[in-house]
Amino acid sequence: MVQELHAPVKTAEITREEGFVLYRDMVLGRTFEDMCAQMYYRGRMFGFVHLYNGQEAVATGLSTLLRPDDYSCSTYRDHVHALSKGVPARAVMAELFGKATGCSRGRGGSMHLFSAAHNFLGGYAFVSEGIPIATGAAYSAKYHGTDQVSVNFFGDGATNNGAFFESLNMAALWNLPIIYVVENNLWSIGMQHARASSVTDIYKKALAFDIPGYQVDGMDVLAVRRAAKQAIERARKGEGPTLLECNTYRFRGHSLADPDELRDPAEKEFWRKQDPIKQLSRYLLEYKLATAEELKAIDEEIQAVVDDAVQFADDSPEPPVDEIYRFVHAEDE
Amino acid sequence: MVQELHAPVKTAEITREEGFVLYRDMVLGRTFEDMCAQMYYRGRMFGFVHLYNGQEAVATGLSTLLRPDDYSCSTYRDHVHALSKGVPARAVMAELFGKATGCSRGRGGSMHLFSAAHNFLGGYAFVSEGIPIATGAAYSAKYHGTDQVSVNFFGDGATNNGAFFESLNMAALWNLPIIYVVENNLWSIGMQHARASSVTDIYKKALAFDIPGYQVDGMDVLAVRRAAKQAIERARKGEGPTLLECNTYRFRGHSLADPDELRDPAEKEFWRKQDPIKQLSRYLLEYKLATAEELKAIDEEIQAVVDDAVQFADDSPEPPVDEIYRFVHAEDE
Amino acid sequence: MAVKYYFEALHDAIHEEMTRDSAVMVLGEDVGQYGGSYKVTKGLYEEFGEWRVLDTPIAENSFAGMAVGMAMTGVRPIIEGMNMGFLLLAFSQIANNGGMVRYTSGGQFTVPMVVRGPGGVGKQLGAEHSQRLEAYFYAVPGLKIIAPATPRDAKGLLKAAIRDNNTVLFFEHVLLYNLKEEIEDTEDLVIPIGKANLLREGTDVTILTYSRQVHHCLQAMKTLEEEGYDPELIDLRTLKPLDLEMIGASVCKTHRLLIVEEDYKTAGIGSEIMALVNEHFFDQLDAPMVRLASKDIPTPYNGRMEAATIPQVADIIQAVKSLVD
Amino acid sequence: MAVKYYFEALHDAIHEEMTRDSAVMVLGEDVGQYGGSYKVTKGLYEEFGEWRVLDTPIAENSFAGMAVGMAMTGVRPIIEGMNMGFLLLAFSQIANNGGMVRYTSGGQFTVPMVVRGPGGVGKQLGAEHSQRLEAYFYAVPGLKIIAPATPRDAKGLLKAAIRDNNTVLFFEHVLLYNLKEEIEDTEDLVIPIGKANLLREGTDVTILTYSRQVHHCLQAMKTLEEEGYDPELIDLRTLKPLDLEMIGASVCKTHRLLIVEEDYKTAGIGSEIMALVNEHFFDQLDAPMVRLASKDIPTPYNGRMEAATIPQVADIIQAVKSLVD
Ligand SMILES: Cc1ncc(C[n+]2csc(CCOP(=O)(O)OP(=O)(O)O)c2C)c(N)n1
Ligand SMILES: Cc1ncc(C[n+]2csc(CCOP(=O)(O)OP(=O)(O)O)c2C)c(N)n1
Ligand SMILES: [Mg+2]
Ligand SMILES: [Mg+2]
Repeated sequence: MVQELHAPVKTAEITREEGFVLYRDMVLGRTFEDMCAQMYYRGRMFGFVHLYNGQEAVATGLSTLLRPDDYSCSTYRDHVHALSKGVPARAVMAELFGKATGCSRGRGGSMHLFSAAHNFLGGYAFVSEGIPIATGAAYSAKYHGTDQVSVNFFGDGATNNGAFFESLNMAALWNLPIIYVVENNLWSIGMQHARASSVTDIYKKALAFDIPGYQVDGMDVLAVRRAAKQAIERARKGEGPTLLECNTYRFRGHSLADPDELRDPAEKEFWRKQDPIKQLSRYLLEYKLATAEELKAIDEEIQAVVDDAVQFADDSPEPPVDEIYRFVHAEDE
Repeated sequence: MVQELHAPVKTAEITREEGFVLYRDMVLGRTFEDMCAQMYYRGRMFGFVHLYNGQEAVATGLSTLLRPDDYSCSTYRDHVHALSKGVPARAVMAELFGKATGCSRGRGGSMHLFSAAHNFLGGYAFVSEGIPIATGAAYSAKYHGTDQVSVNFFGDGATNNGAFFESLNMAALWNLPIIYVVENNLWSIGMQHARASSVTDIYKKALAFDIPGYQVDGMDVLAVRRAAKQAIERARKGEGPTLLECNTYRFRGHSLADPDELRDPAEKEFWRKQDPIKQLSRYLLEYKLATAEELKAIDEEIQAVVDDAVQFADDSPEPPVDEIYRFVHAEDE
Repeated sequence: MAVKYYFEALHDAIHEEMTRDSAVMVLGEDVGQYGGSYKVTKGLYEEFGEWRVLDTPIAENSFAGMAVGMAMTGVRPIIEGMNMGFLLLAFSQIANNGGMVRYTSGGQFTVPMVVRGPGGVGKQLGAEHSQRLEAYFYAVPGLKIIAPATPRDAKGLLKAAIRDNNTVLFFEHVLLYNLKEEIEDTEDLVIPIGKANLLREGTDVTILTYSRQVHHCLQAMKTLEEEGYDPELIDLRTLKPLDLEMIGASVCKTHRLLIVEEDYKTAGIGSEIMALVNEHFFDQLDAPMVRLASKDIPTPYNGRMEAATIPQVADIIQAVKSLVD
Repeated sequence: MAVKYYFEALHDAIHEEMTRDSAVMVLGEDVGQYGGSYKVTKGLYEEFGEWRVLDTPIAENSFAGMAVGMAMTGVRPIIEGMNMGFLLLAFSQIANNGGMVRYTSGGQFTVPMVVRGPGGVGKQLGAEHSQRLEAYFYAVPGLKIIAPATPRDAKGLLKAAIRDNNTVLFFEHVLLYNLKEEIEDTEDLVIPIGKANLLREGTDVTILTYSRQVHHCLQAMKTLEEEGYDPELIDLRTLKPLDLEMIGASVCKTHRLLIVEEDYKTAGIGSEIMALVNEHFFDQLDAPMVRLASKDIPTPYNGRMEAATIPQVADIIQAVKSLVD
């Protein structure tokens, strides 16, 4: 159209299809988590529920580049990592409702999401606990001679735990196909990163193990994606581990039980302005990869997906209490 | 004398008295350990006995600069660290003989030497276990507002353990008066340092925590002493922790039970040539700080001290078996 | 007298002991600026400063080891485990050094350290956050273990634990923090470690329990009394050392024993109690001792399954009846 | 038949299973080039290469976690704890994930992992190197626990453990590695987990024991037989799950129970056995069950004190007599 003639000639770094994939995935994460908050306050789910709002660019930037057979491993803040790896919203929501149809059959809950079918190795409730496990999966890939890669998400606080250092050393020694993704959201519950780490630039710690480390704008899904692409390629080519520090922020309290009184409103405001979803939609529009209508349509489509997930979870049966011992041992099928 | 006139004018970095202190301490360590080997093979001591031969410059270079009220903390390779901190040879030998007069009253043994009177916080049998403990002692000093410093000895293998990284981070955060002394003897039992650490320069890991880290020739007691002086001063002035990597080598197997088949004879030979005691005696003679006779006299004097320690240990009573429950609880005096 | 919540009582105990003894300090995750995940340390950071209320990184193994080092050198640290389960990462420091340094050093060093925090099955917290570690640590020599059920006991026993020169594991229950009770306004409320608490005298059967299950048992009492049963109810309060004297006296009276515990049935506190009673009071028993404990499964998230995992009031009533009838 | 040392039998089990199944691998400190501190993995590095015989840094927590991750993804790792005590550092990975992932994942993932290595009181190794962890891990759901006393059992049970799809803790005894026994030359020597071994039929008293104490008991048998006693001796072999069937059958015959164990008396394997026997066979007991176990103290270095810490042959004889007479 006429307009286009006048439009500055810019080339986007992603195709229209890729843009939709990214947008859809981030909106799914956001919409799903907002729904969780509602359901939690309505007493439909319990325990500690840690939402991902604000950090979507990280899960999406990484996971949308993974193959189904690649491994992904997370923490207690795992809903969106599971979704981005392909675990259906229905299965995740049903798990949060404690239903038999949940991705962990109702036994795991918010902090223990698993999906063998998607090589999603799980949410782990202990900080840093997933790091060695994801490293072990990377070892398996190499052991079996596949070109699978393992992606491991964890927070800034986890990088003060010994498991982080021990694992990086081993991944470097054995040149394992793993990407350590630190979601540096500046806080560990009420502990400021700067009060917990004597060196706040986490990517620099990779130097201590001769692993490439990069700092990425974790609010910019394209920046994350760029770094992820490189790291995944390296891993797949057998060139070893990478540490990605993604600077991001959580828009909600640590968990839905957290009063969140310590974080400065100005700090929150500063980061809210960089909402990764808004940034991407601006980009898609600016580069004419999508129209406002198309994005709105996706928003609605996703809302429907999430509503359906709730409906599904609602309609699903509770796991039979008389099967309470089932799965304690491998013998139980 | 005439000769002196012709002697090249050089100034030594230590006084004659200091030279004697260093020499005496290193010879004590060496002589004591050689005696342990004899006693072990004669069935006078049991369990895993880890000797320090070859690494004397490290314990001596550090410990002879410490005040009695400074803290020292070690590993299972702790005999000489205890001696250098002032624990009498009698008490250490008696402990190895399992006697009531031993520095741990016969309950600890080779890997669990303690002496409250000398603020020797102990030998710890688990690798890296002493690192947080020495860090805690440094915290105590700061907590009580004293200018005591805490010195912590451990090996290259311990630097692959999470406790090393966790502790360095905390020491840096709280600017604790501690010196982490890594005795890099290139091996962890049969595991070569280069196969266990992706970055072999251990002092560089201090960077990950913004702690000053230095690499020192651990076979040269004067070099160790120079670095130690700086580090101890820093700590005492409240300027925080330091990591000292001392490159050294053990002249014997990992423990007296280790066949020591993996280490290359050429490697052993290379390091034997740098025997820290021989180096110091050469220095003392070259700088005319001591005569061969004087050094020989010290050797004999120390031999007598160690012989006496054995005699003492021999003559000492066993702890009464009916006191076997004593000291399980603090209530037992 | 003043009404205090369980978490307040714990707070007061720490506050009083920190005021009384400058060597007492607290360390752990979010104990300072955040005031503690369950508000137990609220306000202490502001009052005593960052050196005595130390916010630590997430490094359980090392900060527990640090606490041992502090305790060996004149400080009296109180470790808060944000959840006691996380201290599985510090198992070696707590067991090897908290428990054994006194002995291996031939009595030269003491480790006056308290390790406290929430445990137990809460409201669908999932397997890793619902652990009961009292049994895991039970065999470790040198340790004392406490698990209070009420605000008053929480305060009095925590003060005793802080003053004790041994390493004391102090298990709070995540579902008891908001329990209220009237407590005397004295700073001298120190309840001796190792003394159980006789909650109800009875003749039918001896019920031994602790922590949250005390309240399940108290509920069960009502029904049981109405139906004419006369159980003797004892809150152990201290799990190690056990008050074998009170346990024995009661068993010799009732000749029947029921243990109600929230830890796993297998190798739980109950199994050790049964072993001891068998050793000391075998002839007094008229019936097999009964353990009412959690099922031997990781705590499931699902609410109904979770409820079915731990002993409930109805189970207790049922157990008493089948023991007595 | 061929005479094998305990350590050789373990080696053969691993070698055969690695040959049989390419998913089986070994990791731990000095398992590769060094051949293992007790030579159990000798030669495997040369034969199977560094990927299947992995020398790890001293990072127990993380290499145990790695093994869990491997086991979840198609590898069958065998962790060697250079000394089982060191795995206290890996407690959370072994318990949370080795024990619970199968359940928390709703049965989607299995963790077929073996954790093996030496434990027990050796020859004056000191407190930290003389630990018996079987009781510390006993309550953890999902785990199986084995403690073989002979080369044949060591081989047959280790093969079974390697083939098992659960996480199995396999406790070897540091003083048994040089024990010899004739073993059949078959590669099919797989001894089922959960089955105890009746070593001597008798009528007087049932003796349950495991690991090194089996040999103390066998020595005691001689004297006891000469003196006209007729004990029944059972080697538990598998500590979890217990062979309650054989235990029950024996108790129903002898009506007396003695447990001989090297772990701490308090909260040891014996206390759980007593609880179970009390629950299932109370009426069969003619006398209090007796635990002969280690004293509740950190193992002292001094030789005499160390000897006095664990059950000795004379103690067993004494205990049987006072139980039977
Ligand atoms: C081993 C362990 N210690 C403590 C906790 C309690 N805890 C849960 S989340 C958290 C903060 C983690 O912060 P970070 O690693 O930055 O991740 P984020 O929550 O910010 O995503 C803490 C201390 C835990 N779950 N596990
Ligand atoms: C936690 C733990 N893991 C393993 C061991 C077994 N072990 C004892 S010493 C040692 C090697 C330590 O090497 P290094 O730290 O370099 O000290 P060095 O012996 O060379 O002085 C190992 C693996 C142990 N004692 N503790
Ligand atoms: Mg964070
Ligand atoms: Mg070394």
